Amino acid sequence: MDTKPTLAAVDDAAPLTQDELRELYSLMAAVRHLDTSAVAWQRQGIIPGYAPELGQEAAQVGSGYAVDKARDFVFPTYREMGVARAMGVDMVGYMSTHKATWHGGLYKPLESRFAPIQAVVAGSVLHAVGWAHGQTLAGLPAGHLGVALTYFGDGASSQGDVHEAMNFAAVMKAPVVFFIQNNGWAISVPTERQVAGGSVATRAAGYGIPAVQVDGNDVVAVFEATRNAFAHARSGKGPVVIEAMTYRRGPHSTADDPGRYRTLDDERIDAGEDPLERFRKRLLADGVADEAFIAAAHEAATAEEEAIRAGIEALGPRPGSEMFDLVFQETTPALESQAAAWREESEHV
Amino acid sequence: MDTKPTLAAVDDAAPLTQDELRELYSLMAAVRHLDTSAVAWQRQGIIPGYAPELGQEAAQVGSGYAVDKARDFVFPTYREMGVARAMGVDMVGYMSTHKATWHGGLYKPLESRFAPIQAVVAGSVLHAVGWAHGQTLAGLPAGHLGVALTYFGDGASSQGDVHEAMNFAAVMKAPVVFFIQNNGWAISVPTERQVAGGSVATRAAGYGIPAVQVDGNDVVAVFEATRNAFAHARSGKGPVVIEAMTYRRGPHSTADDPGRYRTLDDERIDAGEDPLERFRKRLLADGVADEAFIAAAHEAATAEEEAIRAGIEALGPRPGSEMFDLVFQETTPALESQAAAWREESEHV
Amino acid sequence: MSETITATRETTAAGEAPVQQLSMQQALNRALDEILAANPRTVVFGEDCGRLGGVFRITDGLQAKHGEGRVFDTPLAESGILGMSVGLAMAGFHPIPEVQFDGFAYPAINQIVCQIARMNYRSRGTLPMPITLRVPSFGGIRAPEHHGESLEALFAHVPGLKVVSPSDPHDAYHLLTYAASRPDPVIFMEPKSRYWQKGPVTFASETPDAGTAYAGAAPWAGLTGARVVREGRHVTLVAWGAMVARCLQVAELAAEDGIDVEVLDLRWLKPIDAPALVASVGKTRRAVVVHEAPLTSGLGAEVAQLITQGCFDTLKAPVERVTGFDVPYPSGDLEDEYLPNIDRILFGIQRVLEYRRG
Amino acid sequence: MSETITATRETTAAGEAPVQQLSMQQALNRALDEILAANPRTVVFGEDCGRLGGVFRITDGLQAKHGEGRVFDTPLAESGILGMSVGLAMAGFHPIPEVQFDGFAYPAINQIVCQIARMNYRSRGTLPMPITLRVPSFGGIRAPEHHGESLEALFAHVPGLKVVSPSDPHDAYHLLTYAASRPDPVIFMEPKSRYWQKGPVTFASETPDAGTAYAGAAPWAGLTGARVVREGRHVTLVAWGAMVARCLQVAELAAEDGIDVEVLDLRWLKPIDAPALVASVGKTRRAVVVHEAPLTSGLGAEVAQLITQGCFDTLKAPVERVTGFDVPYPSGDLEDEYLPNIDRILFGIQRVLEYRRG
Ligand SMILES: Cc1ncc(C[n+]2csc(CCOP(=O)(O)OP(=O)(O)O)c2C)c(N)n1
Ligand SMILES: Cc1ncc(C[n+]2csc(CCOP(=O)(O)OP(=O)(O)O)c2C)c(N)n1
Ligand SMILES: [Mg+2]
Ligand SMILES: [Mg+2]
Repeated sequence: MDTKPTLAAVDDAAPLTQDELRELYSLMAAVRHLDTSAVAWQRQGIIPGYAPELGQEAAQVGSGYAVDKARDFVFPTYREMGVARAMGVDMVGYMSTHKATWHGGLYKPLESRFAPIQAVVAGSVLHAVGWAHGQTLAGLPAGHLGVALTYFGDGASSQGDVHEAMNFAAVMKAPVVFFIQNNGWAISVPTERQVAGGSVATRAAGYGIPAVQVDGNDVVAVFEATRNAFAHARSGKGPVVIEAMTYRRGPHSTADDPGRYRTLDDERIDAGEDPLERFRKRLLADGVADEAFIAAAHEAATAEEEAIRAGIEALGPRPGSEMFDLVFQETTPALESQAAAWREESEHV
Repeated sequence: MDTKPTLAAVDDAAPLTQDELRELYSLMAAVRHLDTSAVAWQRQGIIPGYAPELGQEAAQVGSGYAVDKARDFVFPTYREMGVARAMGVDMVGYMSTHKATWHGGLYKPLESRFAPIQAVVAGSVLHAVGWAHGQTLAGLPAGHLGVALTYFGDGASSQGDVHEAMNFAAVMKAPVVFFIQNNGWAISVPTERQVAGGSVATRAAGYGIPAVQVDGNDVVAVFEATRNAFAHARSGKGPVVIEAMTYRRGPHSTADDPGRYRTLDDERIDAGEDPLERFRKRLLADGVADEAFIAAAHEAATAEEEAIRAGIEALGPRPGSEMFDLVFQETTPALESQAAAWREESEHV
Repeated sequence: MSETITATRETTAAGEAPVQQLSMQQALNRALDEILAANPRTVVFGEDCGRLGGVFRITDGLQAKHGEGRVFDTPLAESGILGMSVGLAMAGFHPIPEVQFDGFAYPAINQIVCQIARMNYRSRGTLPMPITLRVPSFGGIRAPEHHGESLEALFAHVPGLKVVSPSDPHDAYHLLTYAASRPDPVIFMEPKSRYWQKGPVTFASETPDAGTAYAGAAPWAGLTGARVVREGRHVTLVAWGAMVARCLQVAELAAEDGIDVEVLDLRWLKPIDAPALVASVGKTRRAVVVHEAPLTSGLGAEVAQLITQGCFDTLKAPVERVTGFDVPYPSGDLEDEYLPNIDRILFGIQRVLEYRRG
Repeated sequence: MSETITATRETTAAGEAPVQQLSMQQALNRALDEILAANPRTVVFGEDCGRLGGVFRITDGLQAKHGEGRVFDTPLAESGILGMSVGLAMAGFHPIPEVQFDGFAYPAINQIVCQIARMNYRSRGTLPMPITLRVPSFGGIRAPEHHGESLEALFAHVPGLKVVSPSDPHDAYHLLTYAASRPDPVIFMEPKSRYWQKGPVTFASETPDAGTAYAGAAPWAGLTGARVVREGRHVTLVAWGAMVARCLQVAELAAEDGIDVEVLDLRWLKPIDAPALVASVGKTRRAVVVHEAPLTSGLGAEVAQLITQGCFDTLKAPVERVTGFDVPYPSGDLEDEYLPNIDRILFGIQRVLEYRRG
């Protein structure tokens, strides 16, 4: 009853190459630029709202980088822009959600291996379990299973669905990686008033699920933890819980005012070192990158951000007819007649 | 992260007196007779259905006996007849539910300190947390807090509400005792396909909640575990989880056919010794009771069962007007007019 | 859109296709068996669905026959069952989950409303949700609390869901087969009080192709609409689920008094077959809607409004509703007081027949 | 039962009692402040309700003033919040929980429907549930998915619940105060798009006694019924929440064309003030119901049927419904296409005015 479940040995524990390390930096830089710009876009009226992931770049890029897009599938919340970018999701399609163009985003989830953006806290954690159990049912041999990677926050961990998901996954030995970004806050509620026991990872043992708590601001550590978890799940040994300890350096969303519940001093102390800056120093210290590379990475990130902004600005509203056409695969007479009435009455407008 | 939360020392650890031990036996005998008779009543058409608690007498009587009716409150499921009896709930009122007289029972929950019978699996676990937090809010000094005792099964432990309840209770340090009767089955599903990790008690550590797993067929052990848990919660130290390991010796309900999912051999092996018989032997061996006492206890139990059956047989249906009158504290014109229509149309019948 | 099959169903079809007397439980069990055999992407699961075969035995024997991968027990958590269904559908499966009883669909409402009903829309049609959720529904069996609920008004209000309820074994077999072959989520409400009643089920001579089903090849014809189960001239009773049988009883009694009652089994509670309602009431000029659910904001209001909208000029009386009351579903002893009974339905008919403009 | 207060509300009441211009957010905040001060058994809680004062600032400053025991943050779990409310009510408290947004009430539906709505009944009146559940509701603010839902039809169908929605600051203040003083559960649906609009709030000269409220002492008079917000002769618009303001705009425009529109704010969505509906439409002989929720099985069907039932002889046209469509609430860009807009309401009016029996 007290033996802690442990992760299986990792098949492929090769260290990241220098190219890969530099790529991780470039991804983090791209995410940082897009993220901070998106906040500016909101202030400029380009988009109505945005949920920044400032400070979570290492957790998001490091985990997203471990995904095998040929067979895995990712279930994000509303804050996984960095994961999307690391996986190569079309970022205009991704950001279109925040322009209020389409709930869930305009990118293609099946091709991207990245499920539609999920606004219900803990809403998609169970989907990951179902998808993962589907991999088992499909009869792929152990070692070749597709793995579901589901993201959620410290706040989300309070939802009943997360418990049901962990229990289902463990009972069914489903190949799922539960990836918690413990960023210290759920809007205004700090982790200590949210997560009894202090850690989501600790809960995993109760289900017999191996868990790791990882420094979420260390992109390499996050990558390695995620890669190990994937190897475990892929080999048919069941789910893994990863809790990446990080910090939400920005507001909950552009509508939030963190000054009401934490001071700038708190933020400085609790946030720790900026994960991007930290990785930069490390790459320079290890001789993996030089200042020129860093400068080029930021220049590329700026260019990328500008292209995405242009895409977003150019994005018109979707035709209203999609409201009706996309409800079902097979529409109904009742819905068709509502669509007809809508067409008729909006022509007069 | 790995230190197991522990129970506070118990204030009042006096062993049970011989009188008390004999009372426990009498209670268990009464419960056994009523329970097995209720199954017979169903076969005889006296009641439409019943969920027997055969084999769970020790878990139920031992825990119910620890309740302080002056200040505690109990939140049962549909299977806590033994707890009700141990607490002195009016048993005709209790059994009336199974006669289909009134959902929740005809006894008085506030006076009985026993909430209405709950048919939703895990439905009332959160109620216990709210009620317990109310004790804290009422400002009673530690050591004098009323404690909520909530019962649920191994199956119920899979519900999201149980997780939310444990987390809320731990965050709020609410005086709740979560009492799980792990009877091996949720209808046809055995614990090993239900409870990942194998034990509900193990999960408590993840919330920083102290937990004990107790031999649920040993009435004294159950009583002591419950008394200790009450002392902990009452002193303001927060919730406790007790998992009483027992066995559902009968069918899930009178509508169930266990032969479809377990063999009689399985039952014999898994059930272990009958808790009533086991306690009888112990009392005799310890010289606490003699055969005469045992015989008298069973005679009294038979008489009691007969009186309850007479009460149940005499119980007429409730007047239909109660359907309308008990919906609200303050009825509404719309409902009054429905009641009027009902009266008019049912007079013609 | 609607199909006219009167009480003589057996004789109508007997010439063309095999007919068997089955209970609704048997018809549903057989449909699931055939669905599992025909479509390797289907999976059947829920609480006690596997080994036990379901508390109502609807999935009896299916695990033994199709294996533990295709038919399985889940832990006891309805949100888990439905949330898992979403993920299975995203992985290309066709889940046929069960919620053990109507009242235990509530813990899953979040997953049903926010996820199952919206994933196709949210994903712009790229992640369809071919999920058929079976819910043993409605009352009448003297069961414990929360075992006699009618959730059709809730489900019918949710964009993205389709909702159907069969009233006899034939429809149970065909509607389930049909629902499970479609690419959209369907809430399949089984009238549990009718599980053990036998009736003729006409089978297709050959297995129909899923693609042609919507187009209307017999015996799939008319599966998407309401069904006139008894023709009549004076008043239309509209009902679904277990209330259809009760309305047929009422019609027999009314006939003794010379009142010729038409009974329309709505079958699809979303989308509602408005043309069938208008066709029937356009003829009878009077309508009574009967359902078990509470009156206020029940589906009867929608049905009544669709009738009024379509037959305003010809209606002789406002549509009557004979329904459960706005009270929690009561315990067995009061069940008959709560449910629309023959007398209350007859009173409803009387009111529309005797209505005179003031 | 219904109260006739036209747009001249300020002047009517100005002579007797103090009037202040407040936004609905301010009015609600003030009501909660006074409720907490007056009744030591009340507790206010939910996600971000304490320190932050709620994402809409409805509970702003209340924790600082009334303490962390009376006003507190919960973990992020709606079923937990509502389940906890049941237990607090059983312990004698008067919980005023908040669900952060309409769409996040779904995870709590099980506790709301099976527990809050039934505990009084189940316990035979011995465990009342004086719970006022505040739900920021409806759309119109270009918010993310699940932040623009209209759940009134679902709530109104549940026996044991009362449901109310204010349309202006005055009603917001008084209806919340009223709801929180009652012994039964009330779902309090706040039209979030109206939080920041100011309007006159007339306060009582002295704090009314809770017991007299139901009996009707001013300014509590008429709180239990609908309210005519604009009198008219040609057609009645029935609405609630944010749609009331839109209907008033429509009425202004229609007046330019000589059409005299009456606007009825339903306020109570359960129980519905049927006499007020019948009184208004009995006069105008035409009605259009307007709501944001999807059409099918929406509360508009119930309202329409109550009107038809009560005014069958005098109605000149079938009741029209101008509502959201049977589609998931769309993203901001399409919100104006989804919500009933001025034109669509005017078309609805035109249809009932131009209706001729065929
Ligand atoms: C079911 C549900 N309840 C409430 C909300 C409102 N809400 C959105 S985000 C949030 C906080 C989430 O915190 P956490 O899970 O820690 O994720 P983070 O925002 O920190 O990334 C809340 C309460 C929601 N979206 N869904
Ligand atoms: C929410 C909910 N889902 C399903 C059911 C149907 N049901 C009643 S009892 C039961 C099994 C419960 O098992 P457990 O919690 O172990 O308690 P036990 O019956 O063994 O005492 C089920 C599935 C229910 N009552 N409530
Ligand atoms: Mg967080
Ligand atoms: Mg059990």
